[in-house]
Amino acid sequence: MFDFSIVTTWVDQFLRTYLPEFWVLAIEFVVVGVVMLALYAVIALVLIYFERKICAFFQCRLGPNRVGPYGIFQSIADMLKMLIKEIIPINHTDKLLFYLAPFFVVVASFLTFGAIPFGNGLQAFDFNIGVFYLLAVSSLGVIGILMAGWASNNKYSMIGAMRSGAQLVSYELSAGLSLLTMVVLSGDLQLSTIIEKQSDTWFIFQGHLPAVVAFVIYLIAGHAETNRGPFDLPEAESELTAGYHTEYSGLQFGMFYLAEYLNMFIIASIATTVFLGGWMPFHIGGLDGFNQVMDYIPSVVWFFGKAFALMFLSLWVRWTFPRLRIDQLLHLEWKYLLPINMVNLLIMVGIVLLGWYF
Amino acid sequence: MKSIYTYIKSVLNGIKSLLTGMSVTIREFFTKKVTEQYPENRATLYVPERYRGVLVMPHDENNEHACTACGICEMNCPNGTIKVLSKMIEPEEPGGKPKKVLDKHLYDLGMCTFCNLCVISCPSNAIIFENSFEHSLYTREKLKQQLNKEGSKLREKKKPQA
Amino acid sequence: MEAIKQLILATAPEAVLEEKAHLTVTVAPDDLRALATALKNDPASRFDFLIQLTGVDEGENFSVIYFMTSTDDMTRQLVVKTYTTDRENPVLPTVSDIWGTALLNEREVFGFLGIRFIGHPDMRHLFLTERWKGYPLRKDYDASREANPVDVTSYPMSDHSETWVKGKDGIQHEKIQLFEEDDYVLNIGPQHPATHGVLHFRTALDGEIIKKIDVNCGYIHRGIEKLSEGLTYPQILHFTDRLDYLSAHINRHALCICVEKAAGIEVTDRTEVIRTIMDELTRITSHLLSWATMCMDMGALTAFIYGMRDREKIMDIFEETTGGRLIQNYNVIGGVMADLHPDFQRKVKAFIPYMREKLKEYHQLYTGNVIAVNRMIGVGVLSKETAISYAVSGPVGRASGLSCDLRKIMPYSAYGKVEFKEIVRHEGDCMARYLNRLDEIEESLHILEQLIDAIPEGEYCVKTKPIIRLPEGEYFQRVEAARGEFGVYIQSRGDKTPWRLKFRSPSMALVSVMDTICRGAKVADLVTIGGSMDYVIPDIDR
Amino acid sequence: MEVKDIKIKGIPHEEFNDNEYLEKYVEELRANGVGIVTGVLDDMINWGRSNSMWPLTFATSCCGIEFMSVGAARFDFARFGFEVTRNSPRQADVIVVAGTIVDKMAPILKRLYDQMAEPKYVIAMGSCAISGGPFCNSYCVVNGVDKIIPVDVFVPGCPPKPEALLYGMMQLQRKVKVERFMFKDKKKQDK
Repeated sequence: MFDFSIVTTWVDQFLRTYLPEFWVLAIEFVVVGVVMLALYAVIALVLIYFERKICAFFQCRLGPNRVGPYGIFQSIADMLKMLIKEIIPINHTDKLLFYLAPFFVVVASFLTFGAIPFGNGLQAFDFNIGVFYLLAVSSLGVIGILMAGWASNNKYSMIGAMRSGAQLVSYELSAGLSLLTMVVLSGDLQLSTIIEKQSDTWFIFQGHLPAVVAFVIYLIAGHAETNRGPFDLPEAESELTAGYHTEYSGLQFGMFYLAEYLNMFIIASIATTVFLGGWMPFHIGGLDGFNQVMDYIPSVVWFFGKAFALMFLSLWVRWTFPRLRIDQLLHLEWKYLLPINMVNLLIMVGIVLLGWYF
Repeated sequence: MKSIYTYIKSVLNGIKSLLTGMSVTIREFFTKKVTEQYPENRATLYVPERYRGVLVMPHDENNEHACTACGICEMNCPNGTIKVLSKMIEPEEPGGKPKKVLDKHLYDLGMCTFCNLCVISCPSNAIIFENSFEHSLYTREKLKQQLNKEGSKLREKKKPQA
Repeated sequence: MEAIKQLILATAPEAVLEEKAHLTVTVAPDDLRALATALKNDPASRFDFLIQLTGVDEGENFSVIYFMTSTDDMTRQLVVKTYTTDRENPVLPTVSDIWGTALLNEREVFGFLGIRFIGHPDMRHLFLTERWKGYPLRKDYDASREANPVDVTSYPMSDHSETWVKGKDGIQHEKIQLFEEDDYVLNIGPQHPATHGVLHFRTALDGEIIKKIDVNCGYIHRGIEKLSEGLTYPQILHFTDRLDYLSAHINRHALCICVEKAAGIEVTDRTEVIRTIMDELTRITSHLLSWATMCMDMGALTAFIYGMRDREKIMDIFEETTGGRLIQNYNVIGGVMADLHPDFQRKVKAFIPYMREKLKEYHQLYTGNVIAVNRMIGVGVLSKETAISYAVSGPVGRASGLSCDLRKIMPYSAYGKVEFKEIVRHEGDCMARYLNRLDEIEESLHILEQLIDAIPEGEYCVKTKPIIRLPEGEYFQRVEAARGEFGVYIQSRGDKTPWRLKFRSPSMALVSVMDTICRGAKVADLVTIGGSMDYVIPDIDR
Repeated sequence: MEVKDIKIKGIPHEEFNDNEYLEKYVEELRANGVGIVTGVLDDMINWGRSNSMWPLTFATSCCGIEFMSVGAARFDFARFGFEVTRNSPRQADVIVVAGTIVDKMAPILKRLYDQMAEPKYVIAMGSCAISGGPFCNSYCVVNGVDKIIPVDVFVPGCPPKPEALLYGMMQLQRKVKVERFMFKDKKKQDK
């Protein structure tokens, strides 16, 4: 398995031999930032295309196929259009909050993006409290949504934002608890350690039933946090026209749009990291030949493969179910997910104490 | 205890119903798509004969049509889509009556409701609906058409109908 | 009927009874309310279902015609007429507290003829704006565009309504506030994905909960009834398709029957069967679309696409035979416009098993889905009493336990020859309405099955006179459209054009109950209820 | 870009209607002159715009149902990149006026149009939107939406076949592809 940290360390040392400490850090920060931004944009574009095609296939149609071969340039065309579309100045808005809100949403998702280990050694920063960090920053996005809803001075936006607040506060709990279940199993918060511990078998197989339950709950809660159907109440198209971003146009709307897709990716990658071993290949204890074959596949491919598989699942759910109503949404969380999660956590603690895991 | 049982049962039933739904969509995911690819399929596109796309006045090879300018179509049209302008021509041989012939048969495609009343009421079958549909334009005026071609004449009765 | 006559004469001794196509009672305005109450409450008559009320400008006076039936026996029909001779300032007593139907219908009459109904709680224009000059259905109305030019200025909407009540010193004018001071009023519509067109709900909210809905129509009011007064009967036909465009065939069928009956034209058996088949196919497309849009409203876009996909099959069949997809222009007076396409029978036969298969898929995908079930069961309950009061019919009425299928009650065309079930449910919630539609598709398929092989030979269209004149009189025809009872009322004075023509729109009744059944529900429920009601706006506004 | 260079997959240039209009349109735009850099940039922008027309979900009557059919599986305008129907006018690029516009609706249509962000386009779908259609003699029907808002493409039919609407959308694509970013058509803004 190729370790990308060799490359990064080499670059770091190379720079250090010629430049003072300050400049080395400055250059590295900029480079990492730019690479991350580019990756962010590219992933978003790919995802938009990916979703459109998959959605079309679920709906018995073909989806974009006239812009480039198989329509692969569709999202680029969308982006080009969006970039130069007029941004309408709106009267009676809270100007500062209105213009700040899209950035908040994007920055929140970008911050989370930075901590994701994309491959062996490919991680911008590796906190020792990684899981905690992910949970903390990924929920910042809702502040942007609330700001957008409030500042727009539009009743639809307002209702959308309020719904979003209620939704996020509740589902953050489930997401946190299900991740906590896995932290109990791994005994560590650092993402690299968590992945390292899954080198033999992924956590989802290690932790028996509780791990599977936690996985499912995390997927549901994560799905809800990204505000996508069937949990897309904040922007519920048929009720609130476009919800919290009703008044946004052009690039500002583009940012919301981008962040929505990126959030989907982030949730999928957190689930991949914590439950499916991140970039770790699929190993079966005892079958060395098989394991070696698996090792030949690059870690990045493993990571993105798993993440996309999870995203496919999320799209599948999204394009099948009707939207929940706000009270049902809260029922689901407080009456079903949360109690199940609590019991699940207890069982997991028991399993770990008794040492029943692999 | 019973409440726990119903609770678990409702959870499982809910999950089952969701999975049934998902099984339907995944089945559709892999079935053949029904999309017809217009305009790629222009050559093979089947538009039924009877489809009413635009009103036309068929002309034969001698540039002759069957319209006698009687104006029945204009009268029957519910919203004034058709205007029949006639003119009097002097008789060829002296002593004959002046004849009323068609000057312009004006038709506004942008106003037509395709109710077919003009066609069924036409006593000489001079106009029919054609099944073409590619008529989008950039200007409103061009939708107003003249159905009889320049220099066309009324087909003589004696001639066998084409 | 004798008992009813006696009842009428006992309550209003000066009433004039006439035996026309229906028993017609002409009554002075002062006696109207007493008569109406008696007719509704007396066990012998029990005329609790006011189908429609129509205002007519008779020349020297204005009359209002109430067309009513009883839910005990839907074939029992009665026409009550009242009139006012005051053309300057016409007033009549309201019946809106007796029949809910009158609430919107009287507003319509007010907008069209300027008749004020004393005691009506909300006397605003229904279709036209308050600034509109003149009353369009008056015969002396200036219809030129100069009188009312197109104005694109947006005016703020008034939060007040008006009412005229009888006080001590004559008729008093009062202002009514529509919403409370601190209501959070959300404008849903006129351009909103959930209103299925251009309807405008002003919704007072308490958080997510609906306190009150103020329905505003008229954003697609095209004045069809006025236009019809200047056109011949074959020309009017093309409007019917554009009323409720989803049941285009059925509407057109209604007008055709009405004119044929009045003019004494007998159509062939072949025509009857073809028309029935077409009606049923139309009903299937309509219910499919309604299913699809309801799912879309609830957020399941995929279900929407599936519904539209299967609808295309019927569109193909239509297009081949009639030459139109949505608006077919197929029925004409005396028959149908063209004979069936040679492929018609084969395609319909292939379609029936296909549709059955797909219905199963719909049930799997959506009916059992726990989210959908929770969103539909117990939501927007329409009680049977309300349904009757507001004259709600069709699948919605039948979901509230009201047996009102006109195909069964007074069979027309070939419906007498086929057997099918009338689907009645008693829950009255969204789920019942939803299931009713799917079950009706099944029944329609069953009717198709019986008819498709039994199309008799014969002429598809009988020859009619080039100019059709209806003898003087009033004609009313009711048929079962996809959304409920569709009615055509023609008042003829012997001309080739009608003196007054009125379409009874099933959707109007559906919209008029929205306020009642939405109160206390959530915003998301409004969308579900709207989807399950499945109103078509151009049908309301005409 | 010359008119003849506009490529639409599937239909050759000559078979399109109303090429004369486009030629005239290009000439008018050319009168302002064009730099090389902006020329290339224009092509790129126009490519993006023309392939990503997000329609506003706006329908008043019958044509709206056909508009929905175009969005559904069989005709699927997603293939052209028109997929994302936006409910908020701020985010839409093209408004397909599907159905009759009556006097009461006219201010609302105008407002919707004003709420849309530039560049915005209008397709008048069906007889009613083009001229008032069946109801053109009525006392309260607007005889053609071009009296209220500038229309780019007229799609005749009552209602038009879904294919006809797709054809109309391709016509609009062609029009967008000759536009200039820097020198916008003045006529449209004056209206």
